[in-house]
Amino acid sequence: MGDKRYSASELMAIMTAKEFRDWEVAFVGIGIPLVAGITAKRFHAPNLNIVYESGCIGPQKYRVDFNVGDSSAADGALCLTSEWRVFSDMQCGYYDVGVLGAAQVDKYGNLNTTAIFGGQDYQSPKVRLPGSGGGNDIGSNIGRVVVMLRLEPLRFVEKVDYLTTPGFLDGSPGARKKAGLLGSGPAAVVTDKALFRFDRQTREMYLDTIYPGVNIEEIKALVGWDLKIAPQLKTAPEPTDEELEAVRAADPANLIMGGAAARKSLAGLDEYIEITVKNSGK
Amino acid sequence: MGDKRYSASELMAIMTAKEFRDWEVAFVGIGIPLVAGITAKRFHAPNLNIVYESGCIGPQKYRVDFNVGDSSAADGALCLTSEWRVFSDMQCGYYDVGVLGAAQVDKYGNLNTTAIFGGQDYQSPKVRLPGSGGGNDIGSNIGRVVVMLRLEPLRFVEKVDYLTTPGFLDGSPGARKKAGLLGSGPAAVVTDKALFRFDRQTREMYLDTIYPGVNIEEIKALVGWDLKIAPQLKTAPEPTDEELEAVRAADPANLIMGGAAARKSLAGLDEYIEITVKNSGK
Amino acid sequence: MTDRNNANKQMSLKDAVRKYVTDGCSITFGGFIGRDCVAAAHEIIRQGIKNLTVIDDSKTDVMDLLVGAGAVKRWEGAYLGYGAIGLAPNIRRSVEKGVPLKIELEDWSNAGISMRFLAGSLNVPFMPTRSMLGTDIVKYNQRIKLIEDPYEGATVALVPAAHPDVAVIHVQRADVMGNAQVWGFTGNDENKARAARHTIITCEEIVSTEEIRRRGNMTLIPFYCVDAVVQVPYGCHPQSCYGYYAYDVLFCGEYHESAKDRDNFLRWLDRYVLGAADHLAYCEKVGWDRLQKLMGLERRFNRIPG
Amino acid sequence: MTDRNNANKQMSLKDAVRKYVTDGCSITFGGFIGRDCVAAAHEIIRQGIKNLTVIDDSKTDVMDLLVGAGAVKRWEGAYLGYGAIGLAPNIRRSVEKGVPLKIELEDWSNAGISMRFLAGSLNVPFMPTRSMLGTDIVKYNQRIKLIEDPYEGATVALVPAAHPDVAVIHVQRADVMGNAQVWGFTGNDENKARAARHTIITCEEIVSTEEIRRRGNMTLIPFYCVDAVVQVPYGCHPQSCYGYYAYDVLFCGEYHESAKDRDNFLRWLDRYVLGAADHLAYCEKVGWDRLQKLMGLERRFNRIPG
Repeated sequence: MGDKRYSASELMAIMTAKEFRDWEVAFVGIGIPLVAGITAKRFHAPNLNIVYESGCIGPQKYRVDFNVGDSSAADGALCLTSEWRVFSDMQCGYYDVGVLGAAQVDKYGNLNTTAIFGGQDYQSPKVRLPGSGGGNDIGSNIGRVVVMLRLEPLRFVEKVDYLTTPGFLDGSPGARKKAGLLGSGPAAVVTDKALFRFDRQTREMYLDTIYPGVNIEEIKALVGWDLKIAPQLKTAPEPTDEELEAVRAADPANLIMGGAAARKSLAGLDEYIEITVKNSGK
Repeated sequence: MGDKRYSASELMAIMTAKEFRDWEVAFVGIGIPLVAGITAKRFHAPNLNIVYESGCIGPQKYRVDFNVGDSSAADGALCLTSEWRVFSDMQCGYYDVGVLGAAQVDKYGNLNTTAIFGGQDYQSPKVRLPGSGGGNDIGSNIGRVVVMLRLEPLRFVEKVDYLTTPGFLDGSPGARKKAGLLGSGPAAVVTDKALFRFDRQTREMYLDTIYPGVNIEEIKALVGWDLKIAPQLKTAPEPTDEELEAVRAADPANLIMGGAAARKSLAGLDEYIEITVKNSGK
Repeated sequence: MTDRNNANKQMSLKDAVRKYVTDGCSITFGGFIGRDCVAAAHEIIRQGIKNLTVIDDSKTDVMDLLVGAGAVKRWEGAYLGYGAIGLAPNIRRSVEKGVPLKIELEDWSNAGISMRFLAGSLNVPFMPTRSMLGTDIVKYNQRIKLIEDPYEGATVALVPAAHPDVAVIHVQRADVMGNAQVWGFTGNDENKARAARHTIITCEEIVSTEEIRRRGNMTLIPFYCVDAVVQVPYGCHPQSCYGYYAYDVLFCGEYHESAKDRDNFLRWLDRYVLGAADHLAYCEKVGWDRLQKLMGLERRFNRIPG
Repeated sequence: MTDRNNANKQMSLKDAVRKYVTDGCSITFGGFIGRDCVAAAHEIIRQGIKNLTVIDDSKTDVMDLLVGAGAVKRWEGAYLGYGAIGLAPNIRRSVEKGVPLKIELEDWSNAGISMRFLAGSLNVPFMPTRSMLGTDIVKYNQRIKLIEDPYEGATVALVPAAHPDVAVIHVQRADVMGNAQVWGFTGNDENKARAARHTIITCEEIVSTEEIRRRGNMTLIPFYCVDAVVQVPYGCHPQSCYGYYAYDVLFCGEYHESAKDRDNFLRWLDRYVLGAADHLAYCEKVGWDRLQKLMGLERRFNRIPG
């Protein structure tokens, strides 16, 4: 990862892009998941349709979205409708794949996006996070869920402080079904160092694919339980120039990948508009 | 009623029109109730807005509707939406007044539009009627309900064969509330011979207004219970020429009021189109 | 659940009906007396499909035809009347006399059955409603359950989700991918398309996907709810189609007169349905000039942009 | 319930907020991060209204401002984050440190709270949902009830209807009668307008009722759900308004940077809200040229017809 050809965020976007299939309908949050979706459309999934929780179905991606309700999320959409309708369509099983971020994940793929207690409690936590948003709903109802988060200390934990979004719950056989959940649970956890999947029997997360230049011990040290390794551990290929180009084209002002630093490096609104219009082809 | 100045249907439409107030929202079925609504708009309720169960709110009435889903029901509407939404808006209490037809009514204003058993039963009745349609919902949820039907033998009965639409149920105190119903029940029953209302205490239907040229005995003979008479029985005024003109303008080809006979008297589609266009001012 | 999404779901009416409407299946139709799926009902009759369970709100015209043709076993619905025209002759004959065969009835109110489609479209097992309480609808229909609201204690009714095997919905415009746009009232169509296991869209016009994207707010039913797209111009006649053609009250009146007598009805059916190879032949029999006049009438009042 | 319908519900933002948004009331806002009611939130802060209960889905920008200004007592909602920008600084300060005061939290998922608005709009006491099962959302939120579906036996969650005292909803176009038309996504707005006891519509443009009638299908909220109509151009800035102006990501980023520090936030609030007499003064401070540029950007992508 010391390689300066690409950033951690870019690598995560590229690895996530590979989880989409052509003609799928994807429920994708804002930020890197969206960049992954746009990247997939450039390669193996040109007919991927993206749905936003604000009520936008199948937009044309001329510009980047900064939030799910950005008017850009509606650009040239096939259908513009309501939030409650797209969540209900999710509950009907119309969406094939969902992508989710999280602050914490546990070994059964349960996610926390609500609060880091830090010895305190729900009403007064150490860190208040955004809450479920649509995350719980995606984890509850979508067939296949891809989780994206950085592999950093205290993020991969034995038990999440607050279980916002269901993975395989306590990992017991049929736990999701018993709880009344419809989706089949998390399919992959994409990080900046490796990709994890879940054992079909034990429902435990294991190391499936390691990224170039990363070693297993480095990963194990960051995971809060005794991590199992796939019998045939895969190594991810280096991102190609074409992939990196596609990821960067999907975020031309670097405001998604680059964050506050990128915002500050822009000369101002005029430059932002110029970049946006130029890249959109409009 | 032997007076040839107006028909029974015309008189019913004019009497019903008086039940609407300006700026009310009225949930009105097709046929004579609609003619009544249009007539009211010409006089004391110019800002009456009509809602159809197909999902049309506040149309401009250029042409007559033959059913609730006739595209004419949508002409220049303020809002075009769904059936389930307008029924839900009804359940919210947004509609002030509803107008209903029926085959049978009982002394507590309960209506039957489902079946005349005639000694037989629900699955094999003597006469199968249309069923509830939106009638039950209007009777359940709208603040003020006006019922329209002809005062004919076997229509005003002690107990309806099948209770499709709730009036005051068994007439006991708070019967509607106990059942879970929201609306306040029927306010008037408009017929071709008289207008009936309901006692606030006993919830029993009584004779409120008699039409010109009709006598009480004639009415009592057609009602299947011992009908009470208002202490101050009113007599309806004769319809004015203006009222009759308005009613007829609302049904220019006479296809609502005149039925099959009027259809047959038309030369054909061309004449119907000509009358419709001419009357619409379009 | 719909079949896998793909670039082109267009097929002929014959093929769509053959593929999705099978003997003994349950079915619902879009529209609300206006925008009815008349052409699809004719094709179902032509293919001799039987034992249908029709789950619907107010769909008299289509139902009277299907019942008269002996295609229906059971009805779950709210209304079977002809508005200003009268009662439904074939339905009366079936229920009162068992001719040509007796249909089972399950009565709901329009709001009640609407909530069944809403529940189906949300994939929840039931919906609460304040309709039908205190009446014989509840007495004769055991699937309406009265419960005490666990939050505030009043009585409410529960109605179960409807999940018909197939929904047929006629719209003004659709693309071959399956995005369906509707102008005018929308009935329960958005919910029926989602509640059903398979959805056939019939439409006046096929438009490009680019055209769909110009007015995304008009897409009532997105592609992923749709299995088949069929172009059937004048597919609602004699009913109206908002922005396309007006209600043919005289044709409808003539049908109603014919249908009062069983033999006359069968003659009507022979002439317009069984004796017409397809919807094009039906239009021919109705008369293209007549259809054009109905279009001219409608467009004086309602025009769809673009 | 809305006030009595009449021909003209137009009023100033000041009057509408004064009349319907009172100390201690519960409130919800339309939009979904885009089409947010920013101008109305500013006016609520200017009028010094306190102890609000905000019932909402994902309304970070408005919430972070209101919480930072000390206007909120309690939140029932789903999401309080800044999308790609980060966490919500004022909300974190309130929840973690009680600055300026501690808000009570009740967490829901977006689908869960959406169903609360749907139930409210239908005037039914609850809605079933398959979200939130098996999680700590249910553990900490006692108002979610798990029941066994009486039809098929699986576990489902019930959520109670939301009935906020007031809903404020920003739309593109409305007439003075109260018919509100929305382009782009619609969030939960149609349901919020109905679930609330009173509804204030703010809009970019007032149009004639004739103009409304030309596109009845675009009327998301009919007049009878509406108490007040207020024209507030650029009322969503720095959020986007589909067809009118794009998201001002840089302005929003600057707010976010300021809000990380309490004193800087208070200076921001003084400059843009308390130091601005009304929304016109806010626009002046933001700069009309900036707003025009955002409009120019949006209209390259989305144009509303007519």
